[in-house]
Amino acid sequence: MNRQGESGGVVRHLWARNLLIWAALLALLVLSLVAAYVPMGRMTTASGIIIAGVKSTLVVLLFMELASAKPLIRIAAISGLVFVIAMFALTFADVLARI
Amino acid sequence: MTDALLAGELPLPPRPDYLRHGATISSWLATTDHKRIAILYAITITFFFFMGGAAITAVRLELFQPNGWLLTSDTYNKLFSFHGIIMVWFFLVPSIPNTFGNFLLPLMIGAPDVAFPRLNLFSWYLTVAAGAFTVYALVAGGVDTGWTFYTPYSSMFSNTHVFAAAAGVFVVGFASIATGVNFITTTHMLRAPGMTWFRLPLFVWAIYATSLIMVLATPVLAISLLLVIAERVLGLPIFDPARGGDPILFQHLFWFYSHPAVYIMVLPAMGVVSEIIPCFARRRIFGYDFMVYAMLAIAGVGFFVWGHHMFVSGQSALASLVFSFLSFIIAVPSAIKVFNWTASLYRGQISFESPMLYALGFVGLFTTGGLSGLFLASIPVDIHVTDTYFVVAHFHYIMVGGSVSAFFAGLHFWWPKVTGKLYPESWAKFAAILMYAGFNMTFLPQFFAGYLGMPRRYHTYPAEFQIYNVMSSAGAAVLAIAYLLPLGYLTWSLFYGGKAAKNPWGATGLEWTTGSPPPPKNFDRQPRVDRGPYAYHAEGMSAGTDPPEMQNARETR
Amino acid sequence: MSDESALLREPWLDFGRQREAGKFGIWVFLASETLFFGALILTYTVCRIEHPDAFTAAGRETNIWYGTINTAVLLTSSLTMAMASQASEASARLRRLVLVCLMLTAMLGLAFIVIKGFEYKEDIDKQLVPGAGFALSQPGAQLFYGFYWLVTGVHAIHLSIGIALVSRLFWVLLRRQLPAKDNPEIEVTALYWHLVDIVWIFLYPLIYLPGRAS
Amino acid sequence: MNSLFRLPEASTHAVTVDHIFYLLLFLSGATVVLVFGLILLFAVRYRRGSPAKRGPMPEILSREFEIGWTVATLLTFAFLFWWASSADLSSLAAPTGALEIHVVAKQWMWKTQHPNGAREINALHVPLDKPVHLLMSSQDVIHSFFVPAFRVKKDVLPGRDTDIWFQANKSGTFPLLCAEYCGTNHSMMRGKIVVMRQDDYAKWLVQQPEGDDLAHDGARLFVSQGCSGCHAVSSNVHAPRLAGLYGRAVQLADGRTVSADDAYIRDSILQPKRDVVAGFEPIMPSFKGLLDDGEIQSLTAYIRSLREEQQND
Repeated sequence: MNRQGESGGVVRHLWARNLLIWAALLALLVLSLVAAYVPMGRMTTASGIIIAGVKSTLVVLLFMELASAKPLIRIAAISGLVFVIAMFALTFADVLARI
Repeated sequence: MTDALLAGELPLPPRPDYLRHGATISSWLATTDHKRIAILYAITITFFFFMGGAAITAVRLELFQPNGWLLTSDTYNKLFSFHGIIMVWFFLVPSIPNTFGNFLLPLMIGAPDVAFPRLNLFSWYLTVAAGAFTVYALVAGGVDTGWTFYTPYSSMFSNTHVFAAAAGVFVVGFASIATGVNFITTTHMLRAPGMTWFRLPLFVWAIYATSLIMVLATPVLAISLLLVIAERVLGLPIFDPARGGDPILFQHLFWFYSHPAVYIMVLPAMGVVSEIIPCFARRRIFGYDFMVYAMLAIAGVGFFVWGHHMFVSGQSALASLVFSFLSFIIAVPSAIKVFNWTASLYRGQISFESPMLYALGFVGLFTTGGLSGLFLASIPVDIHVTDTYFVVAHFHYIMVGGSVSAFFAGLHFWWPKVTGKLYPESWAKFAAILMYAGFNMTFLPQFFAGYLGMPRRYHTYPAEFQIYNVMSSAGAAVLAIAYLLPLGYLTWSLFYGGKAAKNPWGATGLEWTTGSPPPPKNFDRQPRVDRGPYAYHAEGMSAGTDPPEMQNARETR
Repeated sequence: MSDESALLREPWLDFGRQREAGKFGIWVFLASETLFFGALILTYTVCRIEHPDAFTAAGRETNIWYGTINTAVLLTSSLTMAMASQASEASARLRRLVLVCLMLTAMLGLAFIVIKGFEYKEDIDKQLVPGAGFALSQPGAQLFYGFYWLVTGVHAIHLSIGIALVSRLFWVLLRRQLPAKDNPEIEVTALYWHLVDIVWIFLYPLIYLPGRAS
Repeated sequence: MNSLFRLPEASTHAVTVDHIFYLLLFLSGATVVLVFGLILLFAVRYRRGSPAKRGPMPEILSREFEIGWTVATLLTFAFLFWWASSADLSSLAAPTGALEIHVVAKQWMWKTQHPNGAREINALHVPLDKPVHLLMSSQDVIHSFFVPAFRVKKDVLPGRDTDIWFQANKSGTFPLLCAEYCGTNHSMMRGKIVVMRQDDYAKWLVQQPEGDDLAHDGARLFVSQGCSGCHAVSSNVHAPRLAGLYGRAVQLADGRTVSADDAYIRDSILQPKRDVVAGFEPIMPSFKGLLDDGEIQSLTAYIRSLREEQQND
């Protein structure tokens, strides 16, 4: 078994894959920076949040390898998100309906 | 780990049980054995229980007279705040999960320990450190915000030791999260071969559901207290109305934790009772799967009902409607559980040892408390009785009548397993009956006082409520005796009690198949499970009449 | 096999199972952290709904360059952390790569903290600390900075814990006290690190981007 | 004054609340009897060693049985929710023409002020059979306005107005209590509500020392705080006119329409950039910190009085 060559190939593959993700993340960062200066009313704020959502999805799925994780781990990961959404929704039922 | 590896294959010579396996101080304080950590917790929470109890004794004495004959208002306010903070976070939340949960969860699923033993010990140290903060707050002069820490009073107006108390609760929250992570992982990863999800005892399900709440709700408590601390100590404006802050937001964050926290306190109690009733009725639990779904439903929906604490707070009418509806919904699974416990008695072979008396007491008090919850879920009635003694009575029925009764039920049920000793049964029966009577004497009058309009947290009160307060204080004296009795006879049993057999109650469950007390690694051989829980009789039959040894056929192989 | 037995801990009998449990445990903890930061962001959101103009005006006062550079620094540290974690899984021959990536991660984390320190200095000079003499007059602007100081502080504490964990891991692996191959501590630390990164990804548009477009 | 088991039903609302309360009491009582009765019955009949029949479980005790009582409880609770909530919704908004009284809470007293300016401390006189609308705010921490005999309670918040209304239907004196813990003397923050016949109330009102009329207070503030510099009819600044504003729908610059009520006026004074009226520039400065709650109430009362002048014109 050609160990030297094999591990070299592995390293190249790892760098290629992760550098690509990293480049995408930085591109999204620049995009959100630019979008923040474009006056679009409420869409300006929304664009920042949406891009942050896309970036963190990339990190979660690829860097944190949730895309290839077992269902149990995925459930654990999603459960936090579900209850955050519930917390926001029910608090908004008060705050947005108060006025 | 070589020990553990071998234990799966070879029978080992008899070894000392976990209590005699090392007797030095450090063998206790540096232990990673879940059973020893459970004992450490038990000692800690007993200490806090009597501390919180002492505070409320002074309060009840004060309330004999309507005009404040004993204490100043400030002292009174500090005492009830201390009582609440200690009892909620340092007794009720850790009580059943961290003592019985810690002790029994690995035993019941046939594991040698919890998934992260060192984290388990760390969590106990956090609890002790947090308790030190909170007790410091008392010794240094007290805190007078009530256990709810409402802003802007706590963050801007109170000039007591809010920081120390809030920091203590903040830290104990992390202990709670650590325990929750540990138990969830243990339940998922360490079940013995054959122990499928629907063969788990209901106590394990209860601890699992509780752990979910601990993990997902406690961080929000941490944030709400962190914000209070930031505003108070660092001067960062968050809730300050003068600078545009919103004091109601604190209540949303606080109750997002503190309502589910009620289920942290009561779900484990339901688990304990679900173990005890089948054992003494010699019946399979009625509707096992419904019991499981009911617990998961309570844990899940429990997150969405917090706003029923805020019907008069000035939250929007829409929010009140949504929360009212969800609060009625969550009463359904609780009702299912009460019906199922009752139905489990049908065609049983019921005997009335002390654990069963406590457990039946739980069902009665929980039913009463739960029904009074319906009044609080319906908006117009809640508006009248919220922040009165009606609410005080309601949550004491759930938490003290429910959780503490179940704690004592579990204590008597598993005492022989934990210590290897038998306690004097007639004393235990007497204490159980006294506790039930004393409890009702204390808290039933408070429903009346509350409906008639006596607000909670009142140092002095209109004279027409005196009769109810005298009744309540007299009942509290009875209750205090009932709580002190077990401390006496259980301590006595440690030294003079008879030796307990492996399975003194003839109960099913893996914890009864190992020694009393269990060996350090719980089982000498890896248990294997081939049937569901509560197999006291054949499926479709009613109570078994076999002797206990036959019924408990889940021996290790 | 010798690697695995060096990494096996009580009460586990099987290394694969132990590793899975560690990974599952940290994910459960991360779910808890999600609620922690979720509650902070909810606080921000409610205050912003109640004071939209004050928040955009206050957001404009933050230094977008420090913020953007720091975001890039953290994203890069996530890259090196992911590399370390994946390399430790891939092959026992990549120990050196694991070590280098761990060191880079810790240094990028430190760089973030240093840059943050400069930013704090500037904020203090611009009188953006809530209280007497606060620079902005709109009611509600103080709330923004109350949130700003608190949340960046809490994030910095999380990051410091991360740096400590990564440095310790680096040290332990460097001295060969534990093998790098399949070491679950690397994976678990990496997951925590990424979460701290994700928190910052969300803080970036909330803190630095409001009010740029007007 | 209260009998031992009954609280007077001294408002129209109290009657509604008690109906729901008694129904709940009946249902709970029935459930308690059922559960406790069954437990006792089983405990006696199936005590260990009793001769009662055991053997195979009867067919009826099956899954259908379980689903049956689940559905039954669900339907009962749905009914209770519907009834209680509709009662709540129907009493949400104060009827028009209600007597408006301002309440300011502070540690540890209640200050009330009648429309003609008469002030009271820890007491409130109200007429019988006439709706009374309370506009409340706090100067420090959260308090809660609680009148058990009326079955009403509402938190009183700093920095925000809350309101409740009631219509007393029994004359007499009833306790007023603070129900939200507010510090040292929380339990001393008590007062009384005196319900009088309408003509007695009118007589009582004129006998009060000539208090400053809220609206007159407000008119003075309107000038002294500089509001009139822009909002007066004669001003050269392009600012919205306030006459006839109160209660009207207002078009905002961002397209929303809001109703000009107390909360809107308060917000416009404290956070003028939040709801900018269509057609105007956001030039008004905030008065946050310059006006206390009492002064804002006075200004609001003044603006409300401009509506009445408009109607008279």
